[in-house]
Amino acid sequence: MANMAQAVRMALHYAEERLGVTDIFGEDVGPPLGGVFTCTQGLKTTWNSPLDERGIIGMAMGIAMAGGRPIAEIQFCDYIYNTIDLLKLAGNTCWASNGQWNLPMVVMTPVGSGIRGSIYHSHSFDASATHIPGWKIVMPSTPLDAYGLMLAACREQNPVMFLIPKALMRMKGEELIPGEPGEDKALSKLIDAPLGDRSTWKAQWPETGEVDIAIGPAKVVRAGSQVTVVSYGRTMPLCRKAADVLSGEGIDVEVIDLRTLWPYDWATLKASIKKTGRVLFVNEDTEVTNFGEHLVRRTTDELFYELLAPPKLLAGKFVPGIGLADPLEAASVPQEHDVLAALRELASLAP
Amino acid sequence: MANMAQAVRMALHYAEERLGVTDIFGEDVGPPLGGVFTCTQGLKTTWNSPLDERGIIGMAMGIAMAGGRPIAEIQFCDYIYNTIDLLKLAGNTCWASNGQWNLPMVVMTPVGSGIRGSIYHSHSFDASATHIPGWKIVMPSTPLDAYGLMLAACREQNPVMFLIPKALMRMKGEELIPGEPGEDKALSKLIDAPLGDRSTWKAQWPETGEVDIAIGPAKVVRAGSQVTVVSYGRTMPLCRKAADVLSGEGIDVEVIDLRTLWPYDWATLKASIKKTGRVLFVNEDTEVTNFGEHLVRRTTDELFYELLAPPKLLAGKFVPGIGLADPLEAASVPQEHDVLAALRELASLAP
Amino acid sequence: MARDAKKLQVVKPAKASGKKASAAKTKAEARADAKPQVKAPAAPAAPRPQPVSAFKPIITHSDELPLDRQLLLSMHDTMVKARCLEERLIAMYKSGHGYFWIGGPGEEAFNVPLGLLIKKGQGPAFDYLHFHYRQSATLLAMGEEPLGALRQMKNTATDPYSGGRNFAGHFSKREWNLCPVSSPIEVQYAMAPGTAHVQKRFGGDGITIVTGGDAGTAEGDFASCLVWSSRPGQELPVLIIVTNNRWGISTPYGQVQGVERLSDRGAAFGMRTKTIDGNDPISSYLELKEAFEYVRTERKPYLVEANVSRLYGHSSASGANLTKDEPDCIELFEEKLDAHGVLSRADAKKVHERYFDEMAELARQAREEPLPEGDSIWNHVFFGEGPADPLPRG
Amino acid sequence: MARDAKKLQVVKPAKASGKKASAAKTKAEARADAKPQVKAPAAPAAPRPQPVSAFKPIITHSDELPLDRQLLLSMHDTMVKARCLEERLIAMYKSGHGYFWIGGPGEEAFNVPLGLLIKKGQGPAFDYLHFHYRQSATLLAMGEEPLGALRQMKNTATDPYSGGRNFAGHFSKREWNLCPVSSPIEVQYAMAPGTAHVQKRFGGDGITIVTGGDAGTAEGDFASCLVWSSRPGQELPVLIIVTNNRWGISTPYGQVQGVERLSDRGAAFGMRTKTIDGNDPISSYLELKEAFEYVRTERKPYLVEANVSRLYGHSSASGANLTKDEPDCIELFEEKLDAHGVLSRADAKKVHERYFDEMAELARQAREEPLPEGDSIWNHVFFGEGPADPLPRG
Ligand SMILES: Cc1ncc(C[n+]2csc(CCOP(=O)(O)OP(=O)(O)O)c2C)c(N)n1
Ligand SMILES: Cc1ncc(C[n+]2csc(CCOP(=O)(O)OP(=O)(O)O)c2C)c(N)n1
Ligand SMILES: [Mg+2]
Ligand SMILES: [Mg+2]
Repeated sequence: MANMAQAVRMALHYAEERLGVTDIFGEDVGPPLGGVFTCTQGLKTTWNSPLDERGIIGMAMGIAMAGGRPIAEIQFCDYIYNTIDLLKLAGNTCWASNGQWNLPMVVMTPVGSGIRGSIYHSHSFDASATHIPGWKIVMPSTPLDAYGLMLAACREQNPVMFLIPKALMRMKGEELIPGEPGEDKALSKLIDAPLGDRSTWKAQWPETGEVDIAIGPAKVVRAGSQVTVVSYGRTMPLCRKAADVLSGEGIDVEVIDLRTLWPYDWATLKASIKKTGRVLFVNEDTEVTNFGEHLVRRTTDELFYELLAPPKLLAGKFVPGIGLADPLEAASVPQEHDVLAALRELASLAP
Repeated sequence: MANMAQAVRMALHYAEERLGVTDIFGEDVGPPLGGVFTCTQGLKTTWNSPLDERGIIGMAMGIAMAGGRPIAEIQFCDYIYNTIDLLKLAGNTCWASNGQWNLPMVVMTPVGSGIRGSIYHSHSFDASATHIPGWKIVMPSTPLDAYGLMLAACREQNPVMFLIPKALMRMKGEELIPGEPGEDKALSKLIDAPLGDRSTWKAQWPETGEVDIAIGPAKVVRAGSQVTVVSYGRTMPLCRKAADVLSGEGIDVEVIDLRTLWPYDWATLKASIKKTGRVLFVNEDTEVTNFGEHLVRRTTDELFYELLAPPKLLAGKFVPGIGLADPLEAASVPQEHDVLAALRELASLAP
Repeated sequence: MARDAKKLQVVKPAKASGKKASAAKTKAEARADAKPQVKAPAAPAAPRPQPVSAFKPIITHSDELPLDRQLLLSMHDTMVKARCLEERLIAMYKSGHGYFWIGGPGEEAFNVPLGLLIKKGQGPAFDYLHFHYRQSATLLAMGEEPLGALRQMKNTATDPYSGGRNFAGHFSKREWNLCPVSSPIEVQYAMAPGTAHVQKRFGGDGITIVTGGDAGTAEGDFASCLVWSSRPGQELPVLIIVTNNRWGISTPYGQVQGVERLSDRGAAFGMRTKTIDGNDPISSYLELKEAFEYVRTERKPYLVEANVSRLYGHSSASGANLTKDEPDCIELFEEKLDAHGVLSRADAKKVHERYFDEMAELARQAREEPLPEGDSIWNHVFFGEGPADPLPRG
Repeated sequence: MARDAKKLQVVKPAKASGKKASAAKTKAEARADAKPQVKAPAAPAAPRPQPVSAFKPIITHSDELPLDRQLLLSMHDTMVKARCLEERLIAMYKSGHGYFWIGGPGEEAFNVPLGLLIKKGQGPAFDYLHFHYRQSATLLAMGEEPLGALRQMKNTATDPYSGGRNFAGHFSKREWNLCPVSSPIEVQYAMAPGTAHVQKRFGGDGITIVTGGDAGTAEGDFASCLVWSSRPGQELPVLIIVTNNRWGISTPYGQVQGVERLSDRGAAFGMRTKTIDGNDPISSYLELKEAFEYVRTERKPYLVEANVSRLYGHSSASGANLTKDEPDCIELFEEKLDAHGVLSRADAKKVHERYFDEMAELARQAREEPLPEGDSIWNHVFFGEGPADPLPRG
């Protein structure tokens, strides 16, 4: 089974070959490295950019304006914060020109904690991204979703922010990407660049196909009747594990992977919350002015009278950074036991 | 009575003379212009910077590191978005150095709509600012508060973001700043730079004094028993007007000016919401991942069982920009009639 | 470009000078005329370019002007047209028919030649334009109708550039590769390498042109443009222009920047650079022509700094009043045209009068047109999707 | 600086060479020795500086080395000490006693002289330091104890720079004006003018020193530093340094930047610039000395590019393995010291052995120390305020 880095790579290959992607670029994205997380190894249109995030986003906007289809990588989302003005500009160019111009561009960037990345390799970007109008924002938590959402992003007419949870980069999927060899080593032999000299290496791409994953729909990962938990990215697997644990305690949790943060699938969330009357939103961005707070607000706006308990948010603590030492990271962003505790409490609240 | 621009100017003069402010700088902040909103006319330590927002924030950080007390202006908050990484760095420098370094710096910038500023002179910054840890964030809605909060900001040991509502810049206060001449023309003669040649002009500063306004406390602008409305900045006067109108309709609204967005005065909000059971939060930033949504979340977290109606947010529409034509701006950000409608509805909701 | 020049020559100068001879020109003749006889030496293709122009400045006081008479007349005509447009926009602002004015009166001598040399069209075969907010003269020289600018000033729904959403001077025209003018200073320099990158791969002779002011070069994006345009083996066909009026709103250039000649910023990047007199349309035309030809054929960047005037202050925020402290390129040009018997004072005056009336009439028209509806804010949030408020309204 | 050099001479070289004579030196003699006899001509105070160094490079193959013997020995001693420290940090990473390594093995010949020339202390009378993450050698040359770096590697609560919060090599020491090393590349260049601005006003001879890599100069912040340091009449006392190892992680410099000599970037700003050999501690010392003196006395900026090696790759992310493809400044220096009879191979070896053991011992100590507590995340969110979670926990 492909891990997320391999899934993204196969999707980018497919997009180069069939969806008209013209440029996949960023710092260390081209050969020999193929990206600090190997997401861009062996591809045809990759190139290494100068160390200049503003230049990277500007280049992507220009390529898109001139009819190309760029995929720009910001090496870590921790380094995207000097480009917010350009991201806002990309998001308002169609609107400001009254519909004349569109920017079919994808910005992909690794996000979140979980690799002991310390203060500047642990940032989340979902709160900031969802505050920028004019973008579609996706964040897969499985290799198959990463593959499918990247294909969808490369077909999109508007700017797409593709957030990749660092912590899940090496996690293997449970579902096969159509066309990938079932056996791990086989896939690695085909598309992972060898150590040492790579000057003559070429990837052997498996014939991967289309999948039915679009920008928008959330996914009910586990059906449940008593509590709804909505998450995405690194915290998603934690929610699934927690739900399994709690089923043993007689608490039946419905788990929803949002997958697309904007525009998000309110219908699926609403239906679930109406059913359970209890909802916990989980993400790891800092919790003040957090996208989960938007979802809480939306919930109280539309479902207040159907709630059996207050809608809750479990997110990152509002601290200036995530420290390197394990106890610091564990205390700063949601861990499995935090999800368990939050769900238990939510389930226990009397209406 | 001083307007907000004059109040800020008098506070900066006081801070230059008595609080150790060493540099007040930014684009067109120095003579002859003294700021595009005249906030820095006639001051001693002002200077014009290169047109480089990153350089401006970096300079402020460096000055603060070396023991100076800088006040940096970003001409419009619409142009601050390429500095978010530096603002984050300023906010985490103390934490990352485990308490060694602090940055006593103030960044002031005009925010919001209301001057027909079109797409790039109408931005709000409260949502983005409140998502950055390590900063104190204030936003006055009256000249006296602007004066007092600026004095407090200039005494602060940590970075302070001073957001000035453009639309209120020329609005006169109802309370005198201690020491200011009561008569408008008199004050203007003393401290407003003349048109034409200013090379020999010097401001005649009135002896203004201290006021009892700190970073933190909110202000109950109007006591009420049935509905609480919490706002700040441009929308604050709209809420007061709406409350007056509604009192005629038998709806008794408590109006709270938050003034400090971080760290904010939850105690005052909590007491009011407990009393009324109904709360409307009003601001004009775009409404997705909006600071008002944090306040809604905090409310449901702590007061869910005491609420008589869902906590509501009235904020800017989630569009890429605020258009120049009046109908576009009016449709994009809260107007008085929107506040009235929202309050009427909230008051009418059956528990 | 030949197309435009031809148009200008056959139509406008004829009107301007009123001479039958030129009016009667055949298209072929006109096209021939469109190629100005350059009197100055062509630029040497120096292997390692110098910071200063290798192109000898034109001696404009020679008896014979180095450009074709029809071209001189058409440039003058468009310069006056642009000035009258800007002055009308200012008049609209002052009479309450617009909320904000910013524009390019004083830059016509540079902006008109620039427009004439642009290869106009859509897609990478044509020039991509990343302009700032002082270039109505460039658009007019490209053949744009002035009515659009007046509509944008009045923020009517008919404003062809932003539908009443953006400020005056914030043009956008996709059919001409004219990227939306952005209020944020200098970001266009970060985007320009992107369009040039596509053009480099596409081939042909389409190039990217980016313009901005002197103060804005303090932003990092100006440096980014130099870096990204000069990557070894990936040099980009981008004409990087700085119009230096020595002001950033109220701040004199010399007070905040220590760079003597802004074009020198390109030297370290091994790119060709020069500083030219943007107040002289003849020298501007010839200097720009050399730069355009270099970028079109060599597919490499060229940094051009043009010294220009700012005749009505920064914007309406600073009053938008005429200053006498800076040279007026139109006055200077008319002096020269008169001295060389190309255009008499009297005929020049007629051009001014004609365009004054024309712009006044167009402004009256724009003023009557409706504003956009409030509900239209939901249009074009996403390209190719219908208007939709993402959140239900209580 | 004299203080540091003295300290180094009296203590370390004595140990190193084991010679009684030098060990027995009086403080006065030592202090005298500390002033190296510069054999090279001083830099001419050219009115308009050239992009290339006006300072003649030292011919290091001359019979007599142009620096005092004790200084040579102390520099070698500290270079070896720094190398041993970095290699110990790498060893800790590889044995699971740290999560990430990044540092400066290969830059010792530049970083040690830099540290010796710094005026160490707190406040504007002393030098402000905006470093990047490869400068442990500079800190050691300033007299810092190596234990702190080892503690930071193990992210212990005792880490004096960040309390276990930040990566290795991310130093911060307020008593020495050492600003926190930031992971984001190049932001230090945006802050450096701020400390220099205060120093310019303060007077005295304290200056600001900012360092960073070659790839990072593509960020706009590098240009911002040049702009803000050279404002007319407001030129700032800042020594702007670029250590050029010709790599940005996996990307060769020449693939992404067209600037031949990075120091040329300063020329347009009218600042003094030069490119020096950062692999030679003698030439580095003399070139830096000239630059320091210029900035201290003239109170104006100086841009110095130093060519250096990267001996263990970018970081632990790329394996942190020794490469043989790049010159090792310590090997080269020891060759020279041996050839000139300053330090024998055998004695040099002893220095390596001594520091190898010392670092191994210190690492053992650091490894045993406790990590910070989870609750401590609330410490130092705001300076001068106690720890506090702003939101109640259910
Ligand atoms: C990023 C940004 N910062 C500040 C402003 C406000 N502003 C508008 S024009 C201007 C001055 C620009 O000067 P210059 O670049 O020389 O161009 P000019 O207007 O003189 O042609 C400023 C500071 C802006 N529009 N964008
Ligand atoms: C703003 C930013 N972008 C990207 C990175 C990731 N990164 C860390 S080091 C590095 C390369 C730096 O190269 P250079 O500036 O030459 O310094 P060197 O490491 O070679 O000394 C990159 C891209 C970062 N830390 N900060
Ligand atoms: Mg200018
Ligand atoms: Mg490097």
